[in-house]
Amino acid sequence: MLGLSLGEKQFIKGGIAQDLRSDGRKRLTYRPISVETGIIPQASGSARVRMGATEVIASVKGRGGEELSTELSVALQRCLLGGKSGAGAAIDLSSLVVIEGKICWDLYIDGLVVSSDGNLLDALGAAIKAALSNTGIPRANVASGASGDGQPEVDISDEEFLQFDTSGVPVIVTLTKVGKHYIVDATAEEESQMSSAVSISVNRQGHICGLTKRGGAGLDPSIILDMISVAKHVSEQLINKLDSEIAAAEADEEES
Amino acid sequence: MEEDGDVVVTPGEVLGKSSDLKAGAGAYVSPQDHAVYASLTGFRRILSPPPDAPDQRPTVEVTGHKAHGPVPEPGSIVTARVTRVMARMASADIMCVGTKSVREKFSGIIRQQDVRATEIDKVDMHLSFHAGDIVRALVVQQWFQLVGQRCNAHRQGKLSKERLPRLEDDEMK
Amino acid sequence: MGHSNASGDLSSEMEVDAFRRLFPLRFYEHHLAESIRPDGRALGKARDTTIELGAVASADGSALAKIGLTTMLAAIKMEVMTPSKESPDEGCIAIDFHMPPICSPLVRPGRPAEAEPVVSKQLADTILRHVKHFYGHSLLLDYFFKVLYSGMIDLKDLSLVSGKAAWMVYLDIYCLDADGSLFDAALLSAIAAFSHLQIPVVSMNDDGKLIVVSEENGEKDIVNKEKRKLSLNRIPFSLTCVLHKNYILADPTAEEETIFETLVTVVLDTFDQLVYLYKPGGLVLAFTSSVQDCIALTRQRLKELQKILDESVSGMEVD
Amino acid sequence: MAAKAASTPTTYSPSPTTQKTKPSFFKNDNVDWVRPDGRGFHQCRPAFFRTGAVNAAAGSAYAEFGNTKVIVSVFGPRESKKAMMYSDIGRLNCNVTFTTFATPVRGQGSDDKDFSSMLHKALEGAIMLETFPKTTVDVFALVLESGGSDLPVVISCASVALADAGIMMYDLVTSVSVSCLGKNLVIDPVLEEESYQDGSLMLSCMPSKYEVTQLTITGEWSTAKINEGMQLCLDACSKLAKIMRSCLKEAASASED
Amino acid sequence: MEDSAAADTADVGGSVVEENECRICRNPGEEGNPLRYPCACRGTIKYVHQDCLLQWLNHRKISHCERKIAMEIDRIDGRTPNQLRPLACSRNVLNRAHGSASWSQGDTKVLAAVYGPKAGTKKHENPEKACIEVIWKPKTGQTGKSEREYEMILKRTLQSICILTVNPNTTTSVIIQVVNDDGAVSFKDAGIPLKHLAGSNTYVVNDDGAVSFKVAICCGLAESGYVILDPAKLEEQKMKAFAYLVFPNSVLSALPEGSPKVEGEPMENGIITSVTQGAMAVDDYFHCLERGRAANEKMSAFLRRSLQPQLPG
Repeated sequence: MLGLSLGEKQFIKGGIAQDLRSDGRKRLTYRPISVETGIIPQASGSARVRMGATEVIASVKGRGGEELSTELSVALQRCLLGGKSGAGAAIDLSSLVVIEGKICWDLYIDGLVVSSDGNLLDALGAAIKAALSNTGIPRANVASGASGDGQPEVDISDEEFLQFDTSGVPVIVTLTKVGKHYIVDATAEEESQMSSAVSISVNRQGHICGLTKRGGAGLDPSIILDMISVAKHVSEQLINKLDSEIAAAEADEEES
Repeated sequence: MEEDGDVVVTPGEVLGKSSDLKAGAGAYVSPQDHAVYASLTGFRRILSPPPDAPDQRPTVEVTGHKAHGPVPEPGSIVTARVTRVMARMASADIMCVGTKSVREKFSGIIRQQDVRATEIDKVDMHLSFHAGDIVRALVVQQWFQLVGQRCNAHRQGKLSKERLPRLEDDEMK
Repeated sequence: MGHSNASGDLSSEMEVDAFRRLFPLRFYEHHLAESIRPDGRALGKARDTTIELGAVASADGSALAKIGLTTMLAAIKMEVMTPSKESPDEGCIAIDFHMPPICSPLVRPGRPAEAEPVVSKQLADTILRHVKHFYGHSLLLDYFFKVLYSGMIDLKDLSLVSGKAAWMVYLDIYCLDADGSLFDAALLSAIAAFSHLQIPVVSMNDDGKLIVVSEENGEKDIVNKEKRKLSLNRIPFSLTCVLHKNYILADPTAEEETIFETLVTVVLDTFDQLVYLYKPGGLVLAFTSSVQDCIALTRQRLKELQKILDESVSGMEVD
Repeated sequence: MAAKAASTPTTYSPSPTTQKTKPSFFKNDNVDWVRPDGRGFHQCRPAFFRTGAVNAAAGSAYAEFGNTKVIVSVFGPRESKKAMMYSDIGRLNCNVTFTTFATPVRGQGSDDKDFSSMLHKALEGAIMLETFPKTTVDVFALVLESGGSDLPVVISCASVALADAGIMMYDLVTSVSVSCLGKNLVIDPVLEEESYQDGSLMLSCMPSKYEVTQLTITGEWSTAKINEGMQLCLDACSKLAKIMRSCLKEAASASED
Repeated sequence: MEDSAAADTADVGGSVVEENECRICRNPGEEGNPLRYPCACRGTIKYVHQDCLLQWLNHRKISHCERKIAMEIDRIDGRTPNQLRPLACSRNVLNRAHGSASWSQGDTKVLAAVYGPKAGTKKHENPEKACIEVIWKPKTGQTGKSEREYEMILKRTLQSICILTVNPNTTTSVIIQVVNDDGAVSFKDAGIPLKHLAGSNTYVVNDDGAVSFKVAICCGLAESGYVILDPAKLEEQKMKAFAYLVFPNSVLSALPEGSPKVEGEPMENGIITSVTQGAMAVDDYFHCLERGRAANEKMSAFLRRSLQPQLPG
């Protein structure tokens, strides 16, 4: 918890009401985002995302750890995995199938918070998107004669990798409501003054892939709908920004 | 005093407009739409204001059919059982608030300086209290302490007079 | 005595429930002297008891038992296991007693109640009634053991395919409201759940696994056509009493259990065998006469409970 | 002598496991399929509430929606056991557990931890925490039987239990979920529908203040769908609130007599 | 399990004695159908064929031998049914504990340690009474449900025999370690050294004799309805039921009337703790009680002897 004086609290709230936040941003402006990919050589894919002072790392690999609190993981799952039948999921799960009904890849996505200055969910979402773009899964060739009951033999190639199509991976936009207004990319200070926050994950088509609300205060249904449309608008810019950052990071990685 | 006792309301039900009614116990005014809502389940009662009051709006109250157990707060007279006595304070379990018994015990502390009004630094806690004593006390403060005790009970009046019998007297063989 | 006078004075000025809270023993002794308990019961009388069978639709057998306010929900789920080599014709019964945080202010999430493992063990002892593993003896002794001292349920009834498959019976009992005499209510709900139990009809599929089939479909390979109900012999019923001075209070509430520390639990079965006599310490010594009194009260109670159980079972059959 | 229990062998449930592929009628949007319990798409299961289910608690309620059965107990306001920061407001503590027999296959209750925090989020906005400073109100729920839409039922039931306990609230909290199956939205889904759903939307609201306290969406939704889903939920919530209020009123009048 | 093998041979050896005949069919034992003696009956009606007996039992629809009077029957270790195994007790076996003892009865051995009284922790605090906490460690493996049950029973038992009001707001921990389990471990053996320990721990128990030490007895009820005391493990397996009983130590009173009486029964007849396992007839239980009380005297005497040198004057 941050120890803020009454004056500081007033300052934050007042700034937001006047569309001039304490770090000079407007309500719907993100902090500068930087992306690095391929930072963990052992993982199939990894990325580091910085958003202001918030820094997170995401990695995609075969085994999982438990660095994130359950609540964050659940929120991420909700935003990325889609419905029970798989509709609306971030990645096309059928691309993970090696043999229909028999073998498939299990992807473990780990998120690690390095330093936290608010808006963790958005940063993690971005990091995961970057990490997935960076992920190559080895091509698996099914050895012949694998019919019948026995476990089919699978040959895993060391050289050939399949890249994911990450264009469908949504970004997460969290709108934090402070006073009567809501802001994107809140800092920890601003988050301490929130009455409620809505995290919305939006894909490139502008479809909502998940939504979760934090904070206790009730919201009028019309405000939520309004927030959804704002999130859609903001997400377009964010996706473009992220894509260019990711592309730049990938290029950097290949160069080095 | 006027009563329309038979109307039962539940939390969130609108009782009237804040321009016509004042919110009493079990009711609140919503800042958004200036309506008076009920916050408890119970009977709606409308009390007319005393004739000389400046605010002539009647007060609406919801008297709970089933209130939660009493909670000690500053100003409450409580009956407590002393659990342990230390040099500078004694801890006690609050058993009753006023004449009502609490559902689950609350713990409190009696500080040395609060035992009597005069010569407060000469109070010997061990002479004043024994574990198991039942004392009557006034809650002076609700505050957070490291040990997690949450209110501070103050013993009123003179020690010897107010001292109630130890409970284990009738249990000992 | 000056002291008692002082508290006598105090009692006149405080509300009854405050007095009850501060001087519980004195409060109760006032009542006991007049042979009545604060809830209006006679000393040897148990609280109203009800049984509702089939409370849980997703279970194979279930029952809700209430003794006064103490409420227990028992449900049985049947699963299939491979029997052990030593007893290829026997199934298994696992009994678990749970006190979820909803049942009492004393239970908090993540901190299981002290009584949980103890009552689980007691229930397993009374229901399964196996003393120790029985091996290295002649068939004759086995026979004796079976006729006389076997538990309420013959584990052999749980066999499906000898050496291959048998029923694993999971009996879970949840305390929904704790107000004393937990063991009595838990045992009653367990017994009632067993009398409600309908064993599902199973047949062997191609993988050698047993799956539930519906009887009407006329499937040919039904493994357990006959064994749809467990035969319950020697049903145990219990009564807990509290001893205080010369008083015996049957079926104590939670308040009574905390005030009087001496508890005696007696379990008798329908053949008047003593299945369990449990007196864990306490201030009062139990002499032969009081033990006999407790057993006599339990005999009476057994008749009551048996009637309640029979009524609820026949009520089910009418439906 | 505990050998039997200790060496519990591995067991399996003989009940047929739910098929992985969903029945075709769910997928086919043109066919008029019928819901497993014969309800209309926008029709809720009959709801039943009863207060005072657990006497040991300060307040409690039992709710039954079809096969979904839950009990919620409320304790307190009572002393906070946890050392906490200086604060003028009370603490709300929620916990949801499942019985081992709640689900068709034993011991497969959903993630309790997630449910507990979701219940907390849904309720905290409705409770006047400032009315019981420095104390804790515990809301404990036990899902006796899981028959679909468990969390919404737990949330609604919890708010009835809170009202029964006399905890001050701005409004009751009612909660309803819809499942997206193909093109259709079905309200108050049962377990079977939940297992085939393409997306779900759960909304908790304070019906008479018309404020949303909690909203979660999974799966892919267009804005229009979200609009439709939220409206369905809000309408159902206000109907549900009527049932909850009448239950509370009945109990209050009965206690007066 | 060498013992079990030995027992089996003894059993078989007994059943092929010459010239014996089945008391039902009057035929001698033969290969594959030997004579057995399942109950305590002796003499010419001692032996019976298994098949005959089963038939007879089925016919009569009863399960007892009609002469169920327990006649003297030798136990595996040669004891009479009423005989306890040799007792041994030593005190202060552990240096760091405030009181400790080991107690053995035959091959069953337990070690007990007492720590405290120490300032009560928040959880176990009672303003008026001392708290007792019991930790039961099985010989091997982890603490399970049975151990939890033993802990609870032992705790309650100890609470009833220690003077708790002497040291309010304190906790005394008792740790029991089972060293070797040869039957009747539960409470019986653990209980005695404990009480005994409590005796050596002058904080907990006053020396003035106001506290009577308790004596714990285990009775096994064999399948044919006779009672044996203090069963060893091998015997435990054959028992249909057990009763674990705890009595107050018999009081040596200076008063001429002898020990104080309560409800016409001497004090030491009162049960402090009773736990049973397995089914038995109600009469059998009272039978156990009698035997237990008889054994109580012996145990009390032993305890007193072993405590005497420690208690000053």
